[in-house]
Amino acid sequence: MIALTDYLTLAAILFSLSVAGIFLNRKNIIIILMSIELMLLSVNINFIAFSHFLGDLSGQVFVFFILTVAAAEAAIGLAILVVLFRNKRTIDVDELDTMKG
Amino acid sequence: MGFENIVFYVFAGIMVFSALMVITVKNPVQAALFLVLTFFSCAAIWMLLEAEFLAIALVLVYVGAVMVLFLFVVMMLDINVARMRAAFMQYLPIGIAVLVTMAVMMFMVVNQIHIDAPGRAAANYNNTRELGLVLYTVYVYPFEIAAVILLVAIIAAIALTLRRRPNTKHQNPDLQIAVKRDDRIRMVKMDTEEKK
Amino acid sequence: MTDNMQNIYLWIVLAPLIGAIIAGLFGHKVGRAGAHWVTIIGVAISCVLSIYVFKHINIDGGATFNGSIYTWMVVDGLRLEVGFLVDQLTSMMMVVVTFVSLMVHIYTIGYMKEDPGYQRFFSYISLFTFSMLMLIMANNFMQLFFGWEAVGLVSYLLIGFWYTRDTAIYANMKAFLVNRVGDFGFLLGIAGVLMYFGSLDYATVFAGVGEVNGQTMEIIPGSQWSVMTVICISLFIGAMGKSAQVPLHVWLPDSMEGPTPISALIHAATMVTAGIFMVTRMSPLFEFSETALSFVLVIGAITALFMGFLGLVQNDIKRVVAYSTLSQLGYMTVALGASAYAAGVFHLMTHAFFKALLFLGAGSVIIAMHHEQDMRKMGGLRKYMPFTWITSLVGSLALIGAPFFAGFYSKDSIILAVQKSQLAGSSFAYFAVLAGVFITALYSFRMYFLVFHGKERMDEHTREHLHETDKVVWVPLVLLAIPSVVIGAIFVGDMAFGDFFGKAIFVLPEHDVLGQLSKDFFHGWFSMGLHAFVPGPAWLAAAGVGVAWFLYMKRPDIPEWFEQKLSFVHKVLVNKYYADKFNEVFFAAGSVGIGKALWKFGDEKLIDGLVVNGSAKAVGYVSSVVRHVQTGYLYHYAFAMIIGLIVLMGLFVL
Amino acid sequence: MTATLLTNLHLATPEIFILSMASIILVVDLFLTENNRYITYLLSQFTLVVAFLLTLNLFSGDTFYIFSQTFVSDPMSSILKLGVYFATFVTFLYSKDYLIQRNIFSGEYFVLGLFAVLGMMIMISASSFLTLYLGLELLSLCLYAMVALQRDSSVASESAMKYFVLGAIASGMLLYGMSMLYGVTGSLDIQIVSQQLGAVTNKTILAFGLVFIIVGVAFKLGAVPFHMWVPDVYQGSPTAVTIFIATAPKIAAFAMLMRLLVGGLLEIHAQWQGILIILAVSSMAIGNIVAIAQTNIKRMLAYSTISHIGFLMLGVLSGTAEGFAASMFYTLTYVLMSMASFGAVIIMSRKGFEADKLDDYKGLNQRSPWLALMMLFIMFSMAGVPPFVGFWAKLSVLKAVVSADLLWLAIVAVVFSIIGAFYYLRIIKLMYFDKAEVSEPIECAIDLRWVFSLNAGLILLIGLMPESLLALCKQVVMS
Repeated sequence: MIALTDYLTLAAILFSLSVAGIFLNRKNIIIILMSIELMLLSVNINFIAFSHFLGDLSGQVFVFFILTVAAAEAAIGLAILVVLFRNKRTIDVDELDTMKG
Repeated sequence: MGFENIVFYVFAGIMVFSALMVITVKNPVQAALFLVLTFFSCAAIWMLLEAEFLAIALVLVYVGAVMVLFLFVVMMLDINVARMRAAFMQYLPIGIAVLVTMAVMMFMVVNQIHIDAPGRAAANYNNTRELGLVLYTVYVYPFEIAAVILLVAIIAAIALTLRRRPNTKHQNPDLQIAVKRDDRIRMVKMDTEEKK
Repeated sequence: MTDNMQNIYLWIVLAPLIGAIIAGLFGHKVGRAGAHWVTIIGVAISCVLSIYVFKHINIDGGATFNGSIYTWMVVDGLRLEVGFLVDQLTSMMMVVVTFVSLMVHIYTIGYMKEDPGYQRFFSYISLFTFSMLMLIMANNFMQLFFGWEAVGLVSYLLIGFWYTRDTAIYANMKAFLVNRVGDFGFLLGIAGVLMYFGSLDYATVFAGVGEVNGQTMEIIPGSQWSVMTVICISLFIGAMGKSAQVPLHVWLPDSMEGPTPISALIHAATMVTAGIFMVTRMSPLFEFSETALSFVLVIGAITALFMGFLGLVQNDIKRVVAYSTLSQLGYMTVALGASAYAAGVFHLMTHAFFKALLFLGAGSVIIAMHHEQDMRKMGGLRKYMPFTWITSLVGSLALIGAPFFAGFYSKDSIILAVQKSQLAGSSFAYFAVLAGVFITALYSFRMYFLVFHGKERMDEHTREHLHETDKVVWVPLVLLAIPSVVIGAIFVGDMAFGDFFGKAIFVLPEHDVLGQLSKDFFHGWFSMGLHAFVPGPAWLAAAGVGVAWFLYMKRPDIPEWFEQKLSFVHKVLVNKYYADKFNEVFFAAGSVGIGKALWKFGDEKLIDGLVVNGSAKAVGYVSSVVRHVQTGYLYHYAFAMIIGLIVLMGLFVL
Repeated sequence: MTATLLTNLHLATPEIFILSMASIILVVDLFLTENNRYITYLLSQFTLVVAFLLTLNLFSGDTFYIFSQTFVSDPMSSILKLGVYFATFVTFLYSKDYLIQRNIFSGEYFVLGLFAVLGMMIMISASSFLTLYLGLELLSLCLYAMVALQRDSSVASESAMKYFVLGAIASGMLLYGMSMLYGVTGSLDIQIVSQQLGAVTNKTILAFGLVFIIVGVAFKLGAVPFHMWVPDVYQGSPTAVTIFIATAPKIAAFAMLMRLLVGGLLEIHAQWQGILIILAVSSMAIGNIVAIAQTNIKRMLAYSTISHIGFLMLGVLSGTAEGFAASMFYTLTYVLMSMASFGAVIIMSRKGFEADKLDDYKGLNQRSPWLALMMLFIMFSMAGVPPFVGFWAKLSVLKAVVSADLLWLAIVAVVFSIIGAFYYLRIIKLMYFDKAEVSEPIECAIDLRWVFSLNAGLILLIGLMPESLLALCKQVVMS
């Protein structure tokens, strides 16, 4: 039997991986967007695990909405990415530094 | 309960591995495909948790739509893959440090959470039905908000990316139908000319 | 009767305000003459009524007034209101403020004659008078603070009046910044009062002293601080800013960039004494903290002595007067520290008259010299400007404390009081004020001789046009000269040694140095004057005048020579001819040297450069470094968030 | 079922109205040509006015829960919503000419703005983690898109990208925290969560979830170290969008702070107080110090926002009703000041010219004494000089902190506000004492002139009589 802790640990590992991914990728914004998807996925695992072990459906409902929002978020994120690429001809994170200080 | 354990650890292993690949591979197309793999294995784990509807939705929505969108953008933007990898190794140690610190800290806390596993649901338990029942009653207000969010996503995506290029060639049926004879033919009256 | 008096108080305050509003908002409609008439009439009404109030309360022994006029709002049971407390102390201050202000108003007609901002200027000085009256007549801390800020604000407006001058703007910013430090302390003090006394009303606060005295607070965990000391020192820091005590004095000399009438009104007679007034008003608090009193005493003593040194080496006529103001403010502060509040306020009053006189005299000289302020280019003006000369002489004599002049009585009372004081630091203070007498005489008469006597060092063109200034300029000088002579003798018996202030000033019996003096020493103004001729401070003053005469009239080469050749000291020792003069010259020239050194290193480098400009620079530097954390790189931003998360988790979870 | 679901539906009429109108405007806008686009603008303003009246009409002293406890209508939500409408209304007014001059006067700006308003209303009225999250996302998505709305500007798209990525990370963290709290309390309903907290024995897990939740809130507020997006986004966005981001969403973020920490987690106040102290002190420090080195006024105002956020948190962290009221007062008045300061930037700008350099303000007094005077009001108020409203705001939070026995924190706050006064006063110095580099007078439409004067006048007026607003804040927080 798999304990709740196992699911939560899996989610924690996934969360850490996504955080590391955001930090490590200095060249490609798309990978950062994918890391964000991973982060949301880990949250979803948490919710579903809790929902199952608590015997309460509201966690699953929350996940349902997170999935919806994540899809919308991805759409807008990619739209901004396209606009950015049209303006700068690059999606290199290193070159997004016109504003600083 | 050996089978359940096997399922969990196999899919959890695939999931962690593919997530790791997502953040380390060179090619964004490969990253997207590994992300798909992550989602698939995640869906399998959700099945174990008796969240069948969400598992299916994850595959349909994410793998079917969101990842396709990602791939589409990756393909559309002409990105130099080789140049993308520079400086990765340089920051790897810090990245690993962050990863390990976060994971250890989070593990130390989540390890304290214990809830006894509930029994398996009856064979005729319908996850989709149960979810649907609350979704359209108790959660009708969030449901409406989610609809608005999707609408905003549509508006934003169109507002940001739609370009009307004046020099593109396309048909306009409206104008084609509305055309009149006089628009196309010009009657010219002229005197007859003598043939020389 | 009370209603009647309340109306009078209201009119005293409102008359200058109305004048200011008319001159300020409708300046171009009423014209230049209209502007000065309306403001002068306003201030004159205020002055006459003040004198009436003074007579009513101080001479006829009428009832003091303490009541609120208008309740602004009530927040959490805390009443914020506008109210007046008019007692002996207030009425005296009212007379000083309105009288000096009236003189300055009249004088301004002549001084600003050609300035395009004429109406604006009159509006500002009337506004200032209003704010100052609100400050001194306040019966609660909130109004005190508002008045405090308002006089400050007008003062910045006026320092920067000639805002086309770069130096004026710099001086303005400096005054502003330094005063913020003071205000910070002041606000903390008021906050402390509110916290521990639960009220901002003077009467309530003073009544609650018994309960709060002895309580302690924990500012830095682990150490207990006496509440009274913390509150008093915080309040005094406010006073240090406003009354330009070391090390917050740096703004005052620079503020001389403003027009001269302002220097007279704000930076000599009234605003800078607000700190002195405030501490006197708070005497029921300060009396219960000997630590705070010692702090006040030492700060005052340092200011009194060392600012005098700096006065010795200035060449700008206004800056000399400015440093002398600093030094005299130091005297007043010393008096406060020694619990001789009455003597401090007495000096405040006499000083207001003779210092305004000196400033206006300097202004008169400046007008005659076509806005030349360098004393090295003056000399022999006595012949051309008789009124200015005589009145300046009177002012200088009053300043150095020549017997029977106003300054003598007030300054001597302070010196005697400090001598009697038992507080920590009082022996240093006694030395400082005594030495200060000599220094004061030296720099005052240095200025006097350089300006009015000796060779005429100005250029031909200026000399041809030299003549006495207009009547509007010298009449106020004469009017100010009269009190500068007589006011000390008239009031010394009552104010310094009598029960003039009644309940307005509170002194614990064990601190009551003035009370002791009045029993042991004081037998009327005349005998006090005569007493001066037994060895004492008056001799020091005379010595100062003598040295000044010798150095700057008889042998102007000596100071220069001394500066050039340090071996001079050696020669003097060898040469018997100089032996008689040795003490005099050595001391005098030595103090010039000390002054110079202090000016160069102490004031300019250390305080001005390091503390004032330095802290600004330090913040600027930190700012320019910290901003680089914002690299512009997305991954650094994300990293900052992640690190923030990890740190918070580390601190609060594990 | 239906009966319980749809009772008291009228409490949500403002939300329903805004949603309907936003959709209608979206469609109407399709049929408008460039020349009569102002109809979109007028309709949007009309929507806000009607919503204002609707909310005002619903105002009562009682608290109602509808939509199965996911929506709450209480006095605080009404007041904050009124604040949101007002801020948005003024923002639209300021922005109209600016947008026209830059060819981004499109229907999308107003439609997205209205949807963002809807998102804020949902956050303000949220009584469940779910609605709070959805409202937050609705607001954020609209804002991301609005920042990038000027499609040909590379700084705008850059800042939109940064905003988006960081915002998504923050909401990921917020969600993680919510999942933890859900796990230990078994509910998403904030009320039930707060009742269950006492029964939770393992405080570590609570603190763990709490940290993640605070990160999410702190990001939305812009508190250090989750503030990095603020300067870049403020600078990079078109000023019409900056002014929007800088005003109404702050009210919503405050509501989020109140709903989560006060409404839900007051039981573990001792734990979040410590976290908020760290955030508040570092915000005041970084905000005030770094602002000094700025040369771009939008960026400077961004850092000033960060420092004000630090102040705002002081009231909440004191943990008393008095403190919450003080913070609410601070939020509302800060929004008023922020609105006016960016309004001034908009007024100064012209076609083809952005007045975003500090040097552009040199000698403003000679060019337009009126504008300079109003700006003087704003800067004094931001610096906390009496009698302007900023003084009362600072005073009331400081009072709350002192009465919570955190005297040292109050002293630290005062020190930083004195450092902060420097850069506000520098603007005044630039305006009054420096020579103008250009002498042309500033042209300004008459409606803009009136609104701006009114805005700056309010800063003075509320400063002169703050007690009614203070009392109102206290009253609504108590209930």
